[in-house]
Amino acid sequence: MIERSEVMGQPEPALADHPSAPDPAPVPLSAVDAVARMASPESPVPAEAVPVGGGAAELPVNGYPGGLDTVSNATATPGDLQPYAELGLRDDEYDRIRQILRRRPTQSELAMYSIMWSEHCSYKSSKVHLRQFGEKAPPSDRMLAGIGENAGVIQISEQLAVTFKVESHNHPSFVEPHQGAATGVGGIVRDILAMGARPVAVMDPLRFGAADHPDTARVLPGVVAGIGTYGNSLGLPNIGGEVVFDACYQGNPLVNALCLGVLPVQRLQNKAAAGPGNVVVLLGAKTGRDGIGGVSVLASATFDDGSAQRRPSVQVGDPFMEKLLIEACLELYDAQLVVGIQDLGGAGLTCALTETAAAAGTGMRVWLERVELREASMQPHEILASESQERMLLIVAPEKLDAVLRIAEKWGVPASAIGEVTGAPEGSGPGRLLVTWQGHTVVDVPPGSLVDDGPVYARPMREPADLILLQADRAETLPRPATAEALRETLLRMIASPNLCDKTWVTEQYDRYVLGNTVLAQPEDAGVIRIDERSGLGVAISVDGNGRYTRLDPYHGAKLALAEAYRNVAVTGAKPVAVTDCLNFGSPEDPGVMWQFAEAVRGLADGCAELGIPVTGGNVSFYNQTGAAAIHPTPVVGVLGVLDDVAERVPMGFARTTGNDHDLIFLLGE
Amino acid sequence: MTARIGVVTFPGSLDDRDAARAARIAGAEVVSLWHDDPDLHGVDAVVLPGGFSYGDYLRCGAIARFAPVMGTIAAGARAGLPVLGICNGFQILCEAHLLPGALTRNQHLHFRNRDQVLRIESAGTAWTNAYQPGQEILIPVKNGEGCYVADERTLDELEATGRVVARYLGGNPNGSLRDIAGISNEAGNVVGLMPHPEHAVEALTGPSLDGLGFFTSILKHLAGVPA
Amino acid sequence: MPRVVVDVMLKPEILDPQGQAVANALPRLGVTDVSSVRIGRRIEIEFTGQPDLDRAREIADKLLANPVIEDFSVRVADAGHAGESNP
Amino acid sequence: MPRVVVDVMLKPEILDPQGQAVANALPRLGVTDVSSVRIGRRIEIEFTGQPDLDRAREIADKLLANPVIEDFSVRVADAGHAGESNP
Ligand SMILES: Nc1ncnc2c1ncn2[C@@H]1O[C@H](COP(=O)(O)OP(=O)(O)O)[C@@H](O)[C@H]1O
Repeated sequence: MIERSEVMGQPEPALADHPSAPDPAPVPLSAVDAVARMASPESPVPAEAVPVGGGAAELPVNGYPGGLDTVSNATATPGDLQPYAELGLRDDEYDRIRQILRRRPTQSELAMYSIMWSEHCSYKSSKVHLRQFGEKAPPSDRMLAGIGENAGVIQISEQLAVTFKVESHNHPSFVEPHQGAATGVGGIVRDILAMGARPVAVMDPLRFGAADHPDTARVLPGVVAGIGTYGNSLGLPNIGGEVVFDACYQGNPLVNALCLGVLPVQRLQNKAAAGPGNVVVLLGAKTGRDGIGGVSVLASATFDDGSAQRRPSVQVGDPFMEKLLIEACLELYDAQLVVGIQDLGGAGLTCALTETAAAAGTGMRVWLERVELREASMQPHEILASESQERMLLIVAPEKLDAVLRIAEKWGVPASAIGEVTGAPEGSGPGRLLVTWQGHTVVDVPPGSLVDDGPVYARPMREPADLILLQADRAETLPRPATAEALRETLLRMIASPNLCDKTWVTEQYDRYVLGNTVLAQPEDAGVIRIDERSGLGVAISVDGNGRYTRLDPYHGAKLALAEAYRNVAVTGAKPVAVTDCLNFGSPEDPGVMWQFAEAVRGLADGCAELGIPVTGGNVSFYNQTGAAAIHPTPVVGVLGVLDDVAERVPMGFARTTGNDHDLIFLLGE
Repeated sequence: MTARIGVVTFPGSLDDRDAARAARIAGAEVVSLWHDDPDLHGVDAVVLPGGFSYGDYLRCGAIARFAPVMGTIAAGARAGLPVLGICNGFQILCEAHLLPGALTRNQHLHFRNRDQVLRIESAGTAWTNAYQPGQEILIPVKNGEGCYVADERTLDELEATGRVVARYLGGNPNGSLRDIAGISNEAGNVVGLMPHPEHAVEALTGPSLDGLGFFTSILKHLAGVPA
Repeated sequence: MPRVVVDVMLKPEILDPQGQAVANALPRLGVTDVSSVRIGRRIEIEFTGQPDLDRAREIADKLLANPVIEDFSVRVADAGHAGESNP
Repeated sequence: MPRVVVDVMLKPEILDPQGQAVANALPRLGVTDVSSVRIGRRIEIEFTGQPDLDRAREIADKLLANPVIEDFSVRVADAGHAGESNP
């Protein structure tokens, strides 16, 4: 008998926004509000008042709603109402799903489509623009993996390659700054790990509201402590980042995290679940009810009471487990025990199962009850949607399974074989993903339909009406300090401004020394990491962005961010070779925001073409807005460069010299 | 014969490779020791490296203390085996009662990473004999729970018997009582140190080369002791 | 002294890495009959006057617990309990 | 479920910077009648069989508390207390 009381019995206050929550994402009103809403003593409905789909005890497993919704049940009850709108799916999207399946989706399937077709996973509003990165990119023979993979991989010598990527964890970091930021670091680290690389450094471009706003006093220390705790505990040096204050980020702080990894070229991994008969292994932390806020609406009997049952989308990170996961995966790679691998991120098992299968064109058979759970009462759709951290999905040849489980055990990481790769039905076309739960089929879908056939929108775009006014207010018209005294005043004001002041309070909380390869870090313009101790081969990375420039002119603002990062890398003596980006914007449903986005992408793609370096990967974060007010469009750009010998790096400060042999100072450029 | 220095890896150890690198630069042969293996593989000295063993959950070092390898190390240490605990290693040594006192949350409640000046107070231990007494060195400190505490009597006794090995100068980074950065046991073979000498052994990656002395000290010490 | 105790525990569905690490370590101490360990905070608040439960509840809600991931409970301390040491 | 609670508090003579930070923040919330705040750990241990106080005391002594800086006390949980959420 399935114990359901934990799903239903404990009413949860409504959740605040989350990037992987169904979109259009509801945006929290204000800091205090969002938190207050979650804590509000008034909101929870008393347990008895929540209908539990009849007496839970007598309900047959395939009872619906509230019970287990199987494929046969879905076929038999085509007219049942489903909460697709609450899950963020549009009418036409829901119709598409029914066409694909030739029936209504089961609860589990509906959860999966709603997640995979969300903005966060499907890039449905950004796809048409992001294509330019590929189309305009200069040819690069260094790029071993690019956009579409977990992270771009760049070859830097005969034997070695590096991989890097920047990602956002903005909304969770507002709701729960410490854990939100911490799990942001955890997520990007697993992307890097999935490519076959050992993570070796992190960076953290951050944006907060006004420095003196009371809510900044809640968000900033929490975010910094979260990034510090997670990164420090993994043993990853933090080699740079940004701290920017602007009132536009008050209700929407930006927490972006970049990770750098290193791999021998032949250790490059991919996510394809190739080879029917191979075993699907879930490695890492047990699966719990983390971040399933959105889909918990499925547990409700009537959909309008769904909000009362939503669970918080907050995940708690366990950096210790992640550290063990890293070591276990690297040992598995080196022993050549892995056919394919994918990290579990925002969309949990749903994303990992469908993406690995779709990448290989194979099918998959999964026994969901084999997933190790933190709470036994979890329902299939919850298991499929769970965003529990510190997990990876492996595809393993059956004869290697024992060796894989042994290595997992050596590192104390739970591992279980949960499924099997299957072939195409009649040897033609892609296979199907078949998921059962205690003998009942709850999912039967073509995996590609979730991954590749999601909706794509060319959203309306319009230049914001106020842009002309903004641009007319030119810097040239501002009063200038005319006297020495006024100049002194201006200088003092600038030095005291939060955006220019010393960032040591933040950067001291990060370990910069661990691993012993940090050649340059804060307060340098770029971080430099030694990759090969013998040859001195290394890389330099800088991340930069300027929302105010981009607000005034998105095309040039994006180009400027790229140029700044490029310069910061170049001045260390490194040759810039690759770009990653995190595009933080407001709602794509706002034509003004969509225009900003399109212009920024065009600018970044053009800039990359002009500089001759490709975008290798990145991330889009939409819905960064409070009510109708969007943040400044904030593309954050990371540039990676190569140094043949890090001993030749050029640090930022003037060199100390002895005697009269002083350095000369030049100003280059106009 | 080159000295063999064992570096223990616990789940969650982070600075183990750095400790190994430093020992190697000093001229030692490095042997990796594993938390789950009680065998010390005939090493002449042991380094317990920095990191977050077992996530540093509960209390730093509290769980690591019960690792099988610690049983052997504790017995060895009592019989004179040189042991250096750095940061998390220091915490483990205190939890294992091989050193007195405890390391608690930094008084300012933050993790702090900075380059720190130390004064070597005792050059009489197995791990500090390459320094001059009173010598000032610059090495990184980085911890969240590095505030050394012990009762007054213990502190007085440590001072009186020359067992305060190093002290913070120019600002105490964590609130440690009497600015204590490192201590030793009575025999001087077991040393615990909060800052990280292994991160100051190469000009390219550290603030100085001042950390190397801890590793050359142990080689000197072992060379002087007939095997 | 009038004293209020606030117990703050992670909500049951939230991962508790600390508790898990301790539970995993117990077999090493020869303890095999423990099925779960959860670790939270115990906070003792001493008032200058009468212990004020409402006040304590407000402090807990605003400062001591994060309601997104934690539950708390508030009560007046059993006399003498807190000082009680147990070797 | 049989459950034992172990409360671990810093010894009175050991400085508690976290508690102090909370105490210092209280006046900003308008709370002026608190004289001290101490923050410790509350550990809930669930046994597979009968809650075993001696066993719990042994675990606390060896692992959960550091006798150099901490005191602890052990008791069987008030029924239903742990799950109790507030508000
Ligand atoms: N969040 C952060 N994490 C890590 N390093 C940071 C962070 N914010 C700023 N830094 C680092 O601090 C230094 C100074 O930053 P900043 O004042 O923004 O310099 P700049 O204006 O030259 O970019 C740089 O090395 C930068 O990388």
